[in-house]
Amino acid sequence: MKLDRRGFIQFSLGAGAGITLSPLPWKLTDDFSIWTQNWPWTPVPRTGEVTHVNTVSKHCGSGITLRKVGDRATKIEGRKGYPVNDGGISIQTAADLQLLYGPWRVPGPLRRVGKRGSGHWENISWEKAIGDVVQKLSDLRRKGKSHTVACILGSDRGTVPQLFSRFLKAYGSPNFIRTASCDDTYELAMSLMQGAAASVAYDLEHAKYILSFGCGLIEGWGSTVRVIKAHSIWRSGNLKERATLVQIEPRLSNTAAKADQWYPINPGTEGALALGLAHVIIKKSLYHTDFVENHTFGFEDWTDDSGRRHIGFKRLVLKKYSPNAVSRITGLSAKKIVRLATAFAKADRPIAVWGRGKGTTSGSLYECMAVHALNALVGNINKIGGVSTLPEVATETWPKVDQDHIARTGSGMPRIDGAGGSRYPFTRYLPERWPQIVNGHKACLIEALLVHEADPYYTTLDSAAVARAFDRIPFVVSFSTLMDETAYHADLILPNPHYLERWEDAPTPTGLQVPILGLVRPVVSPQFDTRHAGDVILTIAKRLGGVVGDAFPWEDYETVLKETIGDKWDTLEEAGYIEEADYTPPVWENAFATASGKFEFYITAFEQAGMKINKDLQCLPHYEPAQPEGNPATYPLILIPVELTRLANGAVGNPPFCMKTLEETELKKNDLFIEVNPKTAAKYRLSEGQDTMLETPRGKARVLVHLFEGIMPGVIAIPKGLGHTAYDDYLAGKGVNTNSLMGVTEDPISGLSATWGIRAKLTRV
Amino acid sequence: MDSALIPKGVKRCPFGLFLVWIGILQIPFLIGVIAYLVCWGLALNQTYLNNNYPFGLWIAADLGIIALGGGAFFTAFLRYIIKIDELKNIVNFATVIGVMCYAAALGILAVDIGQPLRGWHIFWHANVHSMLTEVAFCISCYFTVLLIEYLPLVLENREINKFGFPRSFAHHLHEAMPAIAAIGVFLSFFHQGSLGGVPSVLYGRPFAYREGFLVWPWTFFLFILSAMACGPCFTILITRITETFAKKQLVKRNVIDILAKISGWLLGGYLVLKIIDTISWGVSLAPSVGAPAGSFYANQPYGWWVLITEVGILGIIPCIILLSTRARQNQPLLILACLLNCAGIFMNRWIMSVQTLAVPVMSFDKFFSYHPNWAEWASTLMWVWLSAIVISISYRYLPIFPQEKELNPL
Amino acid sequence: MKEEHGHRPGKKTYKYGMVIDLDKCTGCGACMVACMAENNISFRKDETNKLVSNFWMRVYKITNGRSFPDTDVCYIPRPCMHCEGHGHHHHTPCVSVCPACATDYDHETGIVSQIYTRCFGCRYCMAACPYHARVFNWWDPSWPKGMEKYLSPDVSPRMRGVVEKCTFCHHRLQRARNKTYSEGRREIREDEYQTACTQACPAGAITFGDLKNPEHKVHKLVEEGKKKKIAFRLLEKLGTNPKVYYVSTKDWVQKAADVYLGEEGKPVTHA
Amino acid sequence: MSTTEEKEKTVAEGEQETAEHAAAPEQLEPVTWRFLIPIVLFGVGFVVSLFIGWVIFPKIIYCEKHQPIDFSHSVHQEAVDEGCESCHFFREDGSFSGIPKLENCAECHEEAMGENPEEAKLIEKYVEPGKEIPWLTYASQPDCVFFSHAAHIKMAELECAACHGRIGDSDHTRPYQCNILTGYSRDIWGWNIAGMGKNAWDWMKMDDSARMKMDRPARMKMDDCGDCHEKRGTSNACFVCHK
Repeated sequence: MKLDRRGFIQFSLGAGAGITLSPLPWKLTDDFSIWTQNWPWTPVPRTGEVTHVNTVSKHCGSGITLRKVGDRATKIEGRKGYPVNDGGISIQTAADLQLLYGPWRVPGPLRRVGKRGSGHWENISWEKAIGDVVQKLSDLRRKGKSHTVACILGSDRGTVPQLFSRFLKAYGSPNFIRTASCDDTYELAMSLMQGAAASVAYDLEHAKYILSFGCGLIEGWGSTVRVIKAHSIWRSGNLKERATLVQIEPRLSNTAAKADQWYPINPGTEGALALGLAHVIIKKSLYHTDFVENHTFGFEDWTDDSGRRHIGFKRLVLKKYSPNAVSRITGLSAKKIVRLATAFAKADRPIAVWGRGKGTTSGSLYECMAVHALNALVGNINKIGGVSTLPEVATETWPKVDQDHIARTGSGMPRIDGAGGSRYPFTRYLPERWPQIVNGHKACLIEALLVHEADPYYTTLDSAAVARAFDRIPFVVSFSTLMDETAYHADLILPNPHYLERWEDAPTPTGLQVPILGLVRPVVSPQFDTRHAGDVILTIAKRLGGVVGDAFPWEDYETVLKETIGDKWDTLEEAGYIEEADYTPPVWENAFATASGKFEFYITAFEQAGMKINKDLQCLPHYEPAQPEGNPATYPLILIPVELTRLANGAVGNPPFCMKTLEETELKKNDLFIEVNPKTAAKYRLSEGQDTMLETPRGKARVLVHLFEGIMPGVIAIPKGLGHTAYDDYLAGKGVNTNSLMGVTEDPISGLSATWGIRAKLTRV
Repeated sequence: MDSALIPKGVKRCPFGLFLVWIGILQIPFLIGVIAYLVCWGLALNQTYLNNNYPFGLWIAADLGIIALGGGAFFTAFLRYIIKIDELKNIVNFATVIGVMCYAAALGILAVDIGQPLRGWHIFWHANVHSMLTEVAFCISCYFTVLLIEYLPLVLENREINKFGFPRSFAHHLHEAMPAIAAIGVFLSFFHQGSLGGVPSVLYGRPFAYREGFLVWPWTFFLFILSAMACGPCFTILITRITETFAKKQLVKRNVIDILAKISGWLLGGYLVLKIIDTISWGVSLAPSVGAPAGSFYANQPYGWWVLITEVGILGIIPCIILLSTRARQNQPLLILACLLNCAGIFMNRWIMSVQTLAVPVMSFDKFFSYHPNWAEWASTLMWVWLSAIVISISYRYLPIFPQEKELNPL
Repeated sequence: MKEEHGHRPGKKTYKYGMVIDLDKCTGCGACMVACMAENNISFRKDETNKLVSNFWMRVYKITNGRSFPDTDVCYIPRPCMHCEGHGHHHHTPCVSVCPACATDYDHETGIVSQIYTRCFGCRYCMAACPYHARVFNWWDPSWPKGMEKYLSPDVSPRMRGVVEKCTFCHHRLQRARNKTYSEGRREIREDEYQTACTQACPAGAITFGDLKNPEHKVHKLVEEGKKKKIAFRLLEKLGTNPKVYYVSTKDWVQKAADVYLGEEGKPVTHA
Repeated sequence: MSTTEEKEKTVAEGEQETAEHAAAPEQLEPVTWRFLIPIVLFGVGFVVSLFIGWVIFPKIIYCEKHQPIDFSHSVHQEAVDEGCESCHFFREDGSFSGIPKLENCAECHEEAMGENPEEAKLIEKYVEPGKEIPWLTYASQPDCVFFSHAAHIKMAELECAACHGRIGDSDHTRPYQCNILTGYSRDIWGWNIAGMGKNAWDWMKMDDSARMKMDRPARMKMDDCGDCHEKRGTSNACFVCHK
């Protein structure tokens, strides 16, 4: 026995010695070490050949360079030398690959099964999907209800939107709707005051004194990168050379923070301030005499052919908008108003810019005109560092549509949003108005709705009304690339490829003074079973046949694009863009296509359009207090929706990376923060991070309080872009959609939404 | 039924009762085990640690425990090197306590690091400039030393001692003990100091940063001293607790008194230096980085009270008690002093690790408060329960208290 | 200590650094996203707790602490400072403390590295860094289905339980080296090595290059900024000796750079 | 216990033991072989474990795979004129293409050029269906490693064979061995299971020409890179080889 024990010990000693002298323990240790350093569940990205391809971002019209490894896109970078952004990139575009590869893509044609909005879909073939649409549309057309078909798009510029509007024309419906933006008002203002049929363009790069009426220049007004680059120009050179940025806004936004002077004024009184400044400028006769005397109409009082006296802009302003009067409205001291006006008028290359926030809301026409009048006073129209109309690179025009009877009658019918009618003859689209009208009628006004590159279900004011309106539309088709709210509540989704997977033209970005045509081209192989919206429209038209089919002589979208660009195509395809750098806006002599042939302070077009004008006032830029909805007694505070640079609030949801960059004072778990001035907070016994119920006449929501000295007492700010219900829980269910708290305040003259805020109350919960 | 294992001539509670007692200790212990598994399995997001507080309860506890465990090396030092013979009556127990403290320290580190399986990189790819490396090496070495010191006690168990080999081995170990103790003492002096260095080399953290002597910041020496000051108190404390549970006296009061007295003197010395250190920091170092000392105590819960409590209530008061013979003789007061002293050390270690990180350094840094969550508490306290179990078993089966027979004749 | 590595006489060395113009920075956040996209940085459904979320480049929003309407806000982008650690013991704060040599200061480039497979997550380096430039992987990084497709092979994805930080896009330096070497050059041109954030910044507020090279923009900007007294570094007084400079004409911002109590004894605060 | 006791014990045990071995009559000179027992036992244990450690263990820790196609480098070497770089070329950006893609092969092998069955396999299994060949990369490093061929070939002007051995002259693809624990190619650890020997540290001392004679590649662990960098006075900062 004992021997065995000893024997065993001796044996194991030997074994031990042997093992130690063998590689086993040492190698195992090493392998174990390696094993603990590379866990199998940590992804190892595949390597491959690196290539760079150029295209254009659909978000901000910036040129981008895609870095590819093999067939995978691994990074989006700003394209060096591209006229809009020269290497810079906007935060949303930088994160776009997350949308390209993300689980929020619509994988292929989907047909709704079960209740609408229940999120139950069946995959169907493109054949079937398009079949459904054609079926529906041909039925309607046969029944003579073609005018009950509507399209909602994010833009009306470029070939694809043009295909949609052409389709409606040939099919027989007037209802092409563009989602809201400051362009709505600007196009109107420009056409009325300058007789131009385009939106505005600002030569920000050369401006030296920028007076911004609530423009979120830094937040992403117009083309994000381009404006930020302009800002850097203002900040370059020695302190004397630097340009001055003045921000007028009740809240310390990014733009206000970057501004040299920030003048917080009562929200919604921008128009009054503009006129107040005009008063000072005129009174001190600091205005550009040459321009005002020779190239404007309605500055001085005048008599019309019938001998009736009309008051001019000068008298109106001098009479009604003295610094003291304006000071009472805006809350800005008369002294400051005078100082500001003088600085602005005396500055070399001053410019007054308008368009609240990122310019995603329309706003009051008179306010816009009042601000534009300032530009006229300093005579910077069509000048370097001044204002001009948005120029486009000329492209081939398409053959005229020859409509048949149905088409003619159909497109002759009144629009469902009431735009262009007797009441609002100059307004082209009323994107915020159609839901009320649809809800207001017993009859079903929209039988079929096609939505492309827009998310009206999410972005339209007064979400409750919008939801109801959608419920009353029997057939909703979405062309969305991503599963956004509208797609989620559609009956059929015909997914468009992501812009990195498709061809398209990118016209001059909003607000740019140089004509630029960018080329969006497929740089990634299609990730899903998608089809280009342009091709889908062509197919639908052809399948409908008749005049509708004849209106589309091209066999596919690429042909449309090539033929539209025409002989410029080769240059465009080769360079990726066309820039007419030497373009200069027309000189004053032939700049204005108004009745008077001049810049009109007094709008003559109204009477010509047969609008009932009982007072001169209606034809002149003036201030009409737009009281926010709600009773001050029950709703003591004023809620203003604000737009954040890092939070996309348009048709495309915020990608995860951008969500990650939100401050901890903007979002906490699933609750958003509203900004409240400590004084206001003290009044309502609210503390930082307080759980609060925010209530407006239109709705209520649970929010958290963030005490911020940068917001005017009595005013509270809520960020736009949250409260998504579709997409994915990287975005959905976080915060509230401001549109669910807001109503529509109609601008009396344009019918557009002039909503800038709403009354609200806060109660602790 | 386990009477055969129980040392000759001493009385122990019935085996059943003993089992119940161990059983009770098992419950919190197992909760701790669960906490460990959770942290290892689901990663450290299961704690309240974050990027502002990379160190939390765990590191603070580590520093504290090692200081308390200092009793082992210091008693050994007095017993074997200074040759204070009475201390042989408590040195065994001090060793047992030391073993558990160091086991806990290592065990806690094992859950604190993000990739425990790579923990050995600290030895394999050691960076000699890092205080942590120094600590890791010394702790693990000293832990082995403690085990060696503990081993003879185990071998002296009645049953084991029957075998020839263990007996002789234990015998030889006893002879070697002074040498071993010497090594242990050397190691301890070092790592107790290095622990002081851990926060104080962080010159990005002006609250903890200290200049010093050669490569060692002043806190290096403060930590050694404080460990020597509180170690004995902790030994006394545990001894008295054991006595309470054992319902009998195990160590003669004079032995305890010696420890208490020494501890008192050291604590006094420590406090003097600590106060000098704090003042010099307050008048020179803090202002030199542009921040008045006050700004470091501007955020609750880390206000001035922290400093007052640490130095005053938990420092000076126990010091006075321990130094005055009459107060020291008064048992309740002695216990109180020991309690305060140990608490003081723990607080000091928490301040040096956690408050150091709590104090915002960049002017626009937000202050965030930190408190440990259940997983951190459970996993840390687990070692208390485990220690209780080990001590109970050791006390029951091993001849730890030489004076027990004499004090409690059967 | 790895610090001494590459510290060889007679070898051309660089000192890469950054100048960030806070007058130009608009706080748009493009740098943060560009950085995340470039460096395979993970993200989770809820990223609102900034204490556990993973930023290499973080833009701080700070206010001057004055009340309405005198409030002012400034944005401070904060990459890793790649401290030279002058003054005290000539050690980069975080490098000297790492017990496993998982991070080092490359004397040839001035870049502080971080080796994820060596790091075992003791977080001592995070405690050492006063800029919060180092972040810990509290979770195992994971990407929604399909999204691994955009991961770049140039940056190794991290695992749970390790520390990571801005590397000045070191892989871009490697890329540049590849190019120069294959063209038989040794010198890397200024434009060949630029970080992702520098490239992305729409404001052109970030300038990157070799601080030692008088030809490089960064060098000029620093000189000029020092002359005008508008250039500064964060926590200058600690002697960490960062290689990221800031430029601002705003007085309160310059003050905020150091441990300082602002107007009315109120500290400038994180808005 | 004293040592004398020990001896007595041993003897006692010895006797007892022989008693059990009843078949032994010559009890007179018992000591002659008994002292061998411990040595023998020790030896047995020693040998057995050596065998396990050196022979069996390597078989277990590495599994063997074969390349999809038995490729002959030597044949191709003759066919091309730019040596290795004809197929393993540098891209414009200085990055290294590594193992050729199918398209490279297809350039010549659109149709069969000879009767070789392997070529036939290539064409009908990969070229025709246009399926990439799943080559097993002998020298692939962990993801945390950054290796620049440009730096080593273009700048340091090392021969391919300096690290890859004479693979260029091989007529057949050798079996690929994969570590079951780490999943890495055996070439990383080196073919000497002890991680030593000719292919490991020796190769550092060899001049390039000698190194090129090696039929098997050199060991490719971090230390090897480190040594070579040290030797050539190249930086050994972490980020030189890590990403």
